[in-house]
Amino acid sequence: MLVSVDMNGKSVEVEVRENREGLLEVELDGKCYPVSAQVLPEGGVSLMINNESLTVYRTGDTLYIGGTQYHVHADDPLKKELLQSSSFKAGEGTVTAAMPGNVKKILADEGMEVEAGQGVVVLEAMKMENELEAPLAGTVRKIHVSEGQSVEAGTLLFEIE
Amino acid sequence: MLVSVDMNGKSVEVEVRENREGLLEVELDGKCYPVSAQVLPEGGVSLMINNESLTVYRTGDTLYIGGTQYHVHADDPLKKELLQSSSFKAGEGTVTAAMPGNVKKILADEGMEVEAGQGVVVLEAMKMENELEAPLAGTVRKIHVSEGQSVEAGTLLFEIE
Amino acid sequence: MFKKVLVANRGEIAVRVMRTLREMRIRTVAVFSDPDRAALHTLMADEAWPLGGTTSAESYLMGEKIIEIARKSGAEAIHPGYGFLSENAGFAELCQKNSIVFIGPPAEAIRQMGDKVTSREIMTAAGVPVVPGFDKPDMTEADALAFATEVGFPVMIKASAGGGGKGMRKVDSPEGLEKALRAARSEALSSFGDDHVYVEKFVQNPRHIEIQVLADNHGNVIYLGERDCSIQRRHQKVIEEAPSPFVTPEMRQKMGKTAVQATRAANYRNAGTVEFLVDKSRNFFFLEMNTRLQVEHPVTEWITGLDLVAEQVRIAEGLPISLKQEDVRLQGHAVECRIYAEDPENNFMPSPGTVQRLSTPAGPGIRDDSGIYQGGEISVYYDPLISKLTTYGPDRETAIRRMCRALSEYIVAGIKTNIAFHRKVLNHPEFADGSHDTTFVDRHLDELMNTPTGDEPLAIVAAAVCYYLDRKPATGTGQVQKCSPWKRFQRSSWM
Amino acid sequence: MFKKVLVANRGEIAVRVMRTLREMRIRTVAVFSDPDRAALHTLMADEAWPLGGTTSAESYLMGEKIIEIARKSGAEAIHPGYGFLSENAGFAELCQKNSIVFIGPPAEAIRQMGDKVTSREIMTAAGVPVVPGFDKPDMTEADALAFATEVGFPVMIKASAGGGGKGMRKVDSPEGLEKALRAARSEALSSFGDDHVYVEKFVQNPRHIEIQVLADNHGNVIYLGERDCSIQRRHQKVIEEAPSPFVTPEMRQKMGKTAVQATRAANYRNAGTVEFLVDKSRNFFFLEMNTRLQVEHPVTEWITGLDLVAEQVRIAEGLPISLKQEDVRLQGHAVECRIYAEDPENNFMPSPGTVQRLSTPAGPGIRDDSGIYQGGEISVYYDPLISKLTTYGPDRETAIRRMCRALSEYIVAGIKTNIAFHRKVLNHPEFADGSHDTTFVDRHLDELMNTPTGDEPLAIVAAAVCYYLDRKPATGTGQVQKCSPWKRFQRSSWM
Repeated sequence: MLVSVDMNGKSVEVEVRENREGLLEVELDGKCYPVSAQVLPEGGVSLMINNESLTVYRTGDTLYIGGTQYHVHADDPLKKELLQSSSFKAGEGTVTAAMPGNVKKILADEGMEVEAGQGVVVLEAMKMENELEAPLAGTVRKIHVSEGQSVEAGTLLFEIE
Repeated sequence: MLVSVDMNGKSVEVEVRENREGLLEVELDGKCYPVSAQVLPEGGVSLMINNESLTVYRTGDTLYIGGTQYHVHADDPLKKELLQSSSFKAGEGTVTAAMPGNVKKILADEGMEVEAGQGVVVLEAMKMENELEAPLAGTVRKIHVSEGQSVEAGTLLFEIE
Repeated sequence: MFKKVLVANRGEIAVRVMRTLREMRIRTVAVFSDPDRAALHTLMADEAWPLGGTTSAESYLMGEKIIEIARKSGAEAIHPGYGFLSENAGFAELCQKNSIVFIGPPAEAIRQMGDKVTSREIMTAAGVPVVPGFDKPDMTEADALAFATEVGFPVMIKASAGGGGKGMRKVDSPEGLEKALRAARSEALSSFGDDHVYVEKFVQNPRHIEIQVLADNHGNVIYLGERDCSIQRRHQKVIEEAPSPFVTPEMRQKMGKTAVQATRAANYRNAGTVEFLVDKSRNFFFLEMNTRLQVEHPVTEWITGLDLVAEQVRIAEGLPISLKQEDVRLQGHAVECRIYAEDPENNFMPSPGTVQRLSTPAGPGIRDDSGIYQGGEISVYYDPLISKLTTYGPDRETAIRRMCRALSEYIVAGIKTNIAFHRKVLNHPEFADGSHDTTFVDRHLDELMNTPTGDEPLAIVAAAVCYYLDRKPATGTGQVQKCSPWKRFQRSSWM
Repeated sequence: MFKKVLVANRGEIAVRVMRTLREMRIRTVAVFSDPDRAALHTLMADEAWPLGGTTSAESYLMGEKIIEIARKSGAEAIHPGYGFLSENAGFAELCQKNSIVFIGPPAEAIRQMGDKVTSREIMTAAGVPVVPGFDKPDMTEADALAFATEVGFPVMIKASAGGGGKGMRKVDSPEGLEKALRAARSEALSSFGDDHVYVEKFVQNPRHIEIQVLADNHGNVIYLGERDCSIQRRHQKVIEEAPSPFVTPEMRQKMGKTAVQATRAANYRNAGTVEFLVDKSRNFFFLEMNTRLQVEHPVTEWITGLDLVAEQVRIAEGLPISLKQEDVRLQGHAVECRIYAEDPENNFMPSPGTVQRLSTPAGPGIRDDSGIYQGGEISVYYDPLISKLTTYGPDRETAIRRMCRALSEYIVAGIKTNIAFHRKVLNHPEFADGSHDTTFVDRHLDELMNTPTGDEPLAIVAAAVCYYLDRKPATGTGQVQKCSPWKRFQRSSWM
């Protein structure tokens, strides 16, 4: 599984695999860490990276390691890319598909008022459902796709104004 | 609400009422305690009895008060009475109804093997359902009632041998 | 001997006072505001009486109401903790009028020491060194300028009724004087209802060193060594220690004797603290007298072996202090870190909320005086101090290393805290060699904020693994075990 | 200075040792069995290496495997804690063979002190008083009878290789001698593989008092006062204190000097304890020497201000003890309660399970050395000791009152503990006046079990209210508020 991790404003991609023995392999910056993980009570995880023992507690996006808080947001890189490329490519209110996929669901009607961040179209790509959100608050001017439709990368999906 | 509380082998009845101000009134041994109760996280309850502050933690039938454990079982006195009088009245394996009610459900068939404590008949009385259990392990010799049937106090319900 | 004592406070200090009262087999009475129905001090007390109200003014500052509760509950005495009514002379008088013992100094001593100008006068008369200053009821700009020219700039303008940095202005040159005077007066008026200000010489890069004193009704006054509180942020103490790495044995004795002089001059009783500013040449100047228990009193308790709250209660009961000056033995070294619910990365903004997880340090030489518990709420209405963590060791280095270890075990999740900030201060070479002064935090703020811990890559790996574990399908592999404790808890009949 | 040390233990003692190592900036290596993957010592260590196995024999007793992990991890030394391999001379030798420092005494000292007959001989030769006894390789019943008649009945028959009460029989009269000899021999053979037994005079109602010693490689041997461990149940210590209320200053010095003599006679290094039985006339007799850190070492740390684990590490590194005998200052009083996961009302049966809720005491003069955490498991495979709670005060009464206060704050839910049992012992007049001996628990067991606390009616009210709250329909009344924290936690993305 590819995971995108944001920390201190920087974003890195981390690959997490599980090998046959059930041990995790975590790849970061070209280095591979073998990790044995044990979920603990009350939001804890014990990680052993090689034999280093690392005990982590988490609430939301905050990790607690040895008395220090780290603000770390982990997410699906695909979803992030879709969202970012979608909302940044065309005009502020125009959302396009970042990669080929299938329109799973339409969550808003044309003419509807939406909040910024409100889901408008659900796109299925690489077996993952990604909710594409309104990049700004406004009215749904036009939805260019319909449920079940296949789309190519770059297809115009909807416009908010 | 009438609550039957068992402690150290003795059983007492406690009446818990909520007055109009939302304050509880607890009657025990003829004395009435006004109680303000506040549910705390992780199984705790803070009680103020008059102005005495009592902080209690509970897991199952164990209460923790000031570093001491108390084993206290609270239950519906009606259910208890039904159970006790049922199993003690007639022969060891004979269960009768302690008060008038309605047979809600039959949980075992005649000829079936049951464990001690296994539910056999569910009796509804005073708007409460009470599961009447087999007083000993054995075979269900006879069930004298059927579902939906109204019964008087003393009615023979079933026999285990 | 008191049978029942009311604690007119909340949070960690109410809890700390109640612990000693319980050890003395004295029944404890808590008072609580509406948001504090489930606060630790309410839960811990033998009795808890509702004050009503939400803000401090509506609850813990309601002197009359607290007196009424003391009478109703049959409490013979009131311990005010620190803050709230602890330095309110009117409240101390009200206690007396109602024949309730105020566990603290006489009202008159509170009043006199609470006024900066009066206390300066009393100390000067008693031969206690004060920062050179100038005060006149109708001080003009010309008066102030003449004084400033004499002692040299910079000077400080301070409100007579002041505290907490309000009505205070530093003036670096004659040009700024007029504007600073005006601003200080207006701030003093709006903060304290009194625009009286005075001028003082500004002590450059001072250390803040204070002497703990005890005085009883039998004429005994003793000092219990010093505390060094030079790690401050905006006049707010952050880390304290005892003894001070800056104080020599001769200086300790001299400061101690001066503090005893000051205490006698103030006609003081009970526990108090005489605060001094100390310049680089080890000259010390009276700053103010705090007429109550200090937040940082545990470091003195560590090195003396005494329980200062127990001493306060005994003195209030009319008993003599439990030891003589010659029996005071200072042994080892203690450090205190004040744990605040605040966000150092966001200008130290208070951070209220739910304590979702709490894991407190333990083991040798650790003491945690906390007012919170796991699952509890940190209210937006009161002080963000959630705990005083103190450590002890035979020497300063051991105490500091122990504190670093303790902080590494401390987890308070759900809110922001200054735990990591403390570790950075403790690991700073200037703190390690003890050469720091009260400007330390300001001078090193950037460095203290932005130093990576080195564990950042581990945090990234951990975040990725947590994300993976959240989403991976449940398979029965050996190394990755998911055992949800919530399921277990939910199965119990309780929830 | 060591850079990395392996701790060959688990539970509270592994955690306690690691805390000191961390303060010394030494990297910690844990070893863990399969059930201990999420144990506190595994989580706290810098490195954790799997031992595999479940029972002690399959895991923490696997000396060869532990040495292998020490080599692989690069640990320069091994701290054995207490129990497990700590008094295993073979393991100490194995460490030496592999050039790993064993943080403890030389193998030879362990071996000699581990054999009761050999240690008696060494002590007798060194002029250390021992309980009058008789030992001969082929001791007959007639030999034993002759000895018993000489010193007077009752006598004790003890296994030479013994420990933990195994192979031990008290004989009250000549009639019981033959049978007891036979039973002791057979038990000794099956327990230790050695049927060698000897006879000792039985000391009536003794106190158990022990002396802590330190010995380094530079010829320094010092004693750190005594500990009184007379509150025992079946030869298992339950409550310990320092100093002993029974020991006079002269006796302390005499016992201390005798312990130093014993330590020198055993060619001992590192921390050790010389145990004595003390009769009513204050005669003391060597019982045995424990060649390791004791469970009850924190009470000595409280009254001396020393960190005994740090001293152990320094001595193992070849450094001298950090202080001289004349610098040892005993100040105040400390008490330890061993918190066991056991059910006093069911014959003290161990009580494993999940710690559903944990609230540990805090505040002044409290130290909790625990090996558990909330949500964690207490395994059925290992010792039920979950924590050592110690308190300190200027005098015995304060330390005891503080302990009562601490116990009243201690909640371990989900398993049974002896917390309430401790409070009953502490409140017993015989313990309060310090006149108790090792027969205290047996003599008062009924009383200690069946005393009501007085809070029973409150418990009944509380149970009824809890039952009511569980079942009452959710209405929006003011006084009864239900706020489930579980809901809050479950909303977080984590679960």
